[in-house]
Amino acid sequence: MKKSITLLTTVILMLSLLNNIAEASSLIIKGSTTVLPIAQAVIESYVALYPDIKCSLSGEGSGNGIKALIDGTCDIANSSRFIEVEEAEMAFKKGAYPVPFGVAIDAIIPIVHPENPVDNLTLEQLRDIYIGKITNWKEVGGPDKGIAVITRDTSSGTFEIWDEKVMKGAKVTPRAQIMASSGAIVQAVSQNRLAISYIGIGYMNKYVKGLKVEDVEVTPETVRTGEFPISRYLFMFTRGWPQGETLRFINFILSDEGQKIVERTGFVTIR
Amino acid sequence: MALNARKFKDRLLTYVLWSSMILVIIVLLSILVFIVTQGIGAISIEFLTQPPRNSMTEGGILTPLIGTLQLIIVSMMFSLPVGVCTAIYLVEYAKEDIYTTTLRLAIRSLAGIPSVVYGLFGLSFFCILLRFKPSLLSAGLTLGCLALPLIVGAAETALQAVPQSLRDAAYALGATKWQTISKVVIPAALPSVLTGAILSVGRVAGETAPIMFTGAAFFTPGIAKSLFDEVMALPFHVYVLATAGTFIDKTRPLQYGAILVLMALVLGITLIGVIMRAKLSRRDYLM
Amino acid sequence: MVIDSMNNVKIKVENLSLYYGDSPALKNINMHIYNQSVTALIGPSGCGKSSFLRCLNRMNDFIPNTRVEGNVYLDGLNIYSSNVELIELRKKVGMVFQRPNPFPMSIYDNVAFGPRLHGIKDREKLDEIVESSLRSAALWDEVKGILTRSALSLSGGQQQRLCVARAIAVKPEVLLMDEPTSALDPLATARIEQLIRNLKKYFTIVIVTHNMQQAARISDVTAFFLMGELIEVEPTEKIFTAPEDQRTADYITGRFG
Amino acid sequence: MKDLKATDFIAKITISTIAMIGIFILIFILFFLAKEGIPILKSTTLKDLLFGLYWYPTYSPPEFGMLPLIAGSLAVTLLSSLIALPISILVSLFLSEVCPKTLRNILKPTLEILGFLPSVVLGFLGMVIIAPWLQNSFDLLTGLNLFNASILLGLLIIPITGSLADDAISSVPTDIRAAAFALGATREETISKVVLPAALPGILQACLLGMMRGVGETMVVLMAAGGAAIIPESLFDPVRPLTSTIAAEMGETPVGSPHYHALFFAGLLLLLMTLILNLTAIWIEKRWRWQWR
Repeated sequence: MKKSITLLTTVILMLSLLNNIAEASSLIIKGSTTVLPIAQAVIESYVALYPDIKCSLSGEGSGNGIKALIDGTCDIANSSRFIEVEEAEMAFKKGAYPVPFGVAIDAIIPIVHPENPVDNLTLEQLRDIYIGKITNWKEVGGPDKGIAVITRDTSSGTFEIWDEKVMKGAKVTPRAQIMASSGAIVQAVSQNRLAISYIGIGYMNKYVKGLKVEDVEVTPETVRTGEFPISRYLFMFTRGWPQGETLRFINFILSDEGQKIVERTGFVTIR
Repeated sequence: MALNARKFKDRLLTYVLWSSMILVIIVLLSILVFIVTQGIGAISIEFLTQPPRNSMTEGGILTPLIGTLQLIIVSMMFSLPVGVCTAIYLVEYAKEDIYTTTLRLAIRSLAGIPSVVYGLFGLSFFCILLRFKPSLLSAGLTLGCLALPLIVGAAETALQAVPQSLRDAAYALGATKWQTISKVVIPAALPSVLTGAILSVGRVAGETAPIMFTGAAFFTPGIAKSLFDEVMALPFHVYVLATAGTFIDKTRPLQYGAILVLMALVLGITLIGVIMRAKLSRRDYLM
Repeated sequence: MVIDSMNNVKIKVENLSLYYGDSPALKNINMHIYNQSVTALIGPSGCGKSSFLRCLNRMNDFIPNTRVEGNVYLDGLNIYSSNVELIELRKKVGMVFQRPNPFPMSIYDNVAFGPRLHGIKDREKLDEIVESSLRSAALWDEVKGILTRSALSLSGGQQQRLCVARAIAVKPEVLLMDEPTSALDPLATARIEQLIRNLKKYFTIVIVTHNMQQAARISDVTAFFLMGELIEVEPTEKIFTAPEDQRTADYITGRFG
Repeated sequence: MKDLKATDFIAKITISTIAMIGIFILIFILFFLAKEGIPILKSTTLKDLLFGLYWYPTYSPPEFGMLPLIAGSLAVTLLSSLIALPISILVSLFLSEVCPKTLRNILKPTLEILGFLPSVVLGFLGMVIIAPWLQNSFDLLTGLNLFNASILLGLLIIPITGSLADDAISSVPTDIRAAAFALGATREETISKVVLPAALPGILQACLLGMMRGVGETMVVLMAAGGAAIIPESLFDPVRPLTSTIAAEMGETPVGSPHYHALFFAGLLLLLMTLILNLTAIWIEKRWRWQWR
């Protein structure tokens, strides 16, 4: 028994040592869960390029990320929204000047089950479905069946943009099912013929059907031109103008190579 | 008389009891079989020795697996000594006073606290107040608190099983109390204590809720190198794969593989504990 | 007491063998047990006397891997034949165990348990049975005011008498007692022994005891078991004064056991 | 000699001090939940908090009505108990009364080991297997609902309660069963009239501990209960118990915000619920468990 514990400890210590040969410079990235997949994919390629760098990435929401940036506990804050005035003021007070870098554009697409005949909804219809005024698919041109409304938890960045562009402050019906992540939403909608929900463009796949909004189909162009109404920029904020490791990372994500990764993760590139 | 009715009820109950057990076993075993059959295809050397890659659609589970082992070690470093000392206190030193009663009650209450509440406690105490941040240390200590009552319980039972005659014999030879405890009682109880510890490792390895906000990371590119790094953990990784996966068809095999490894880890550890316990109870190691 | 009359036989045991797995616990026992008498089974521990007792109401049926060969006739009916109803058999053959084992319920419910099982629901009738059983067990005067109290609150000796009352409440014909006084103090033992002497007027009693004085005091017939064999069965006076087998003599005089 | 005495004394002090950590952890948990939970009362009243029907923690102005969450927790616990506790008791009766010894030596440890099944695994099964099946066979709006989560929770509870209840039933002395059999009772009568009543306090305790697990379980309800903050009106309504609310929202809630405090308050409620169940179980043990000699 003792032996096996000792053995285990040794193995783990050795594994740790392997990774610890060179004391690496570090990069701490925090913030929006929406930006997580982008950041994660970019970090992977980045670390492959510069193996001596030590990166940590976590997602606790845009607000927490910016707060951490202001407190100086991270180098880059991912955010799915622009910094708010109060946050900026607080940052100035602490002598930190948050610098925004738009790294990608996120578009939120209403989705339904692929077998659902409905193709297009207006912003008003979406809103009525989500406040619980429309509860049957036949009211929007579908079958005579109830609508299973699925929403993201209210603290998510995805919800923020939905709230801002679709709900316009109206409250989502409490009967809506709240999912903690976009992956969960894709799975729920792909399994439920009656469901409607919304996800970031990065999560679109063949298991769900994206709807046109106000007759505009979501494409990188309609998103970049702003024709598609439910979209937003995704930012990385740095504390002051980036330097050293942070600068190198920001340059990497904004480079063609970085933007290719953005595209691969399913978001819309900034150019 | 109603003899036939009585016999009928008797037979009926027997059937009901048999079928309830069979039902439970079938359901639980079919879960196991389902996961093994779904997950076995994903298991390979690469799967166990590669970190997740490409937004977790490729690669393996090395990072979360190591992370879970690190969490187990940190939690045991805390809960094993504290738990065993508490048990020694309760069995060897405690007088039946209000303090002991309170301590017992506290341990019993800790055992019933929901794991997510441990998570809240860990967040506010370790991460924020002690400034450990969400990290291996915070998450490990939180799990350690969760494991503490389990270890105290196991160690207490183990120490109580050491016959009084052994202690008396040591005292009769002129040993002090501490000598008796450290040289006689603890060695005699050690196998059972370790068994209890192994079972609590099984519990710790499978927990997700306590570490969600105390140190489990969605993704880290490498293994945690210091106590203050965030770690990936296998159960949380399973949760992430299940709910945050962008490409279902690509993550699903990895998902089943990760679940299989998690289950094999947890149930394997538990199985070892149960087998050890069975062996101990059969052998009169104390007499 | 006429014990040599053949038509007074209550239980006839014929070529009875009992196996636990492959090892025999009882070897080819032949014995008569007489009506309204006390038969004591003695012998060193592990000799098979308790196993034998449990064969008489088929309690061994519950122990897995046991096998019984031979026959036991109760009133001429083989209790091991397939058409014998276990429940009916147990009603006729009651049992008192080594340690007092009252059910964790009230004194009244303990005694009424058996009658209720066998279909008596009428409250007055139950009251009557409970009272008469407790009287027969010499416990009534001590508990008549506290019938609703938990049986576990009684003293050990009282509990054992309660178990006797519980056994006789179903009006059995035979009463098996498996070392009923081994867990009791001398005073309580004396009371149980007195009780047994009184009860034999109504029941056929078979008692296992490790205490030879007790066998001598209360039994009419004594059977000596050794290593699964019945060595000798004789009227008690004879076995204690002039045993036929040397091993019996050795045991009784305390050379072993 | 003096050295030995000193060592002895130091050991005693050290061990006594370390032993206090257990109490401290409990006090700390209570203290920190209260410290972080109570400040929510600055933002809303206790009445609105406990009986408010709407949980909109991130709107402005936010609403912190926890009644749907509390109802969700209670509904899931009760339904899963309804499913699992009878089965658990039957299973424990099987193990202690009917099961052949050799089979029992396999089944009892198996049951215990299955009690360690990570709940995140069960939650996953609820998402990918039970949910689509429920939805298709009952033509529901969603398969992620109260019923789904309750089945899974039931699967978690059965090994726990089953094994604990078996301990309670097995501790009823065999000679009591023998006495009942000797009076001519059938096995069913022995079980229902003697064994069950005698083991009742222990069984009740096992049930309470199983329910406690149900109240506090997080991952299963997070993944399979649907997560709509409504008071369920049917078996197939989605629910959002306290545990899953905390787990889903805490990660993205700014530290120190009213929402943060509200989630700690939810934790406090959970803690109180489980403490009550636990203390009841302890009380039953102290007060009602038969002292078999």
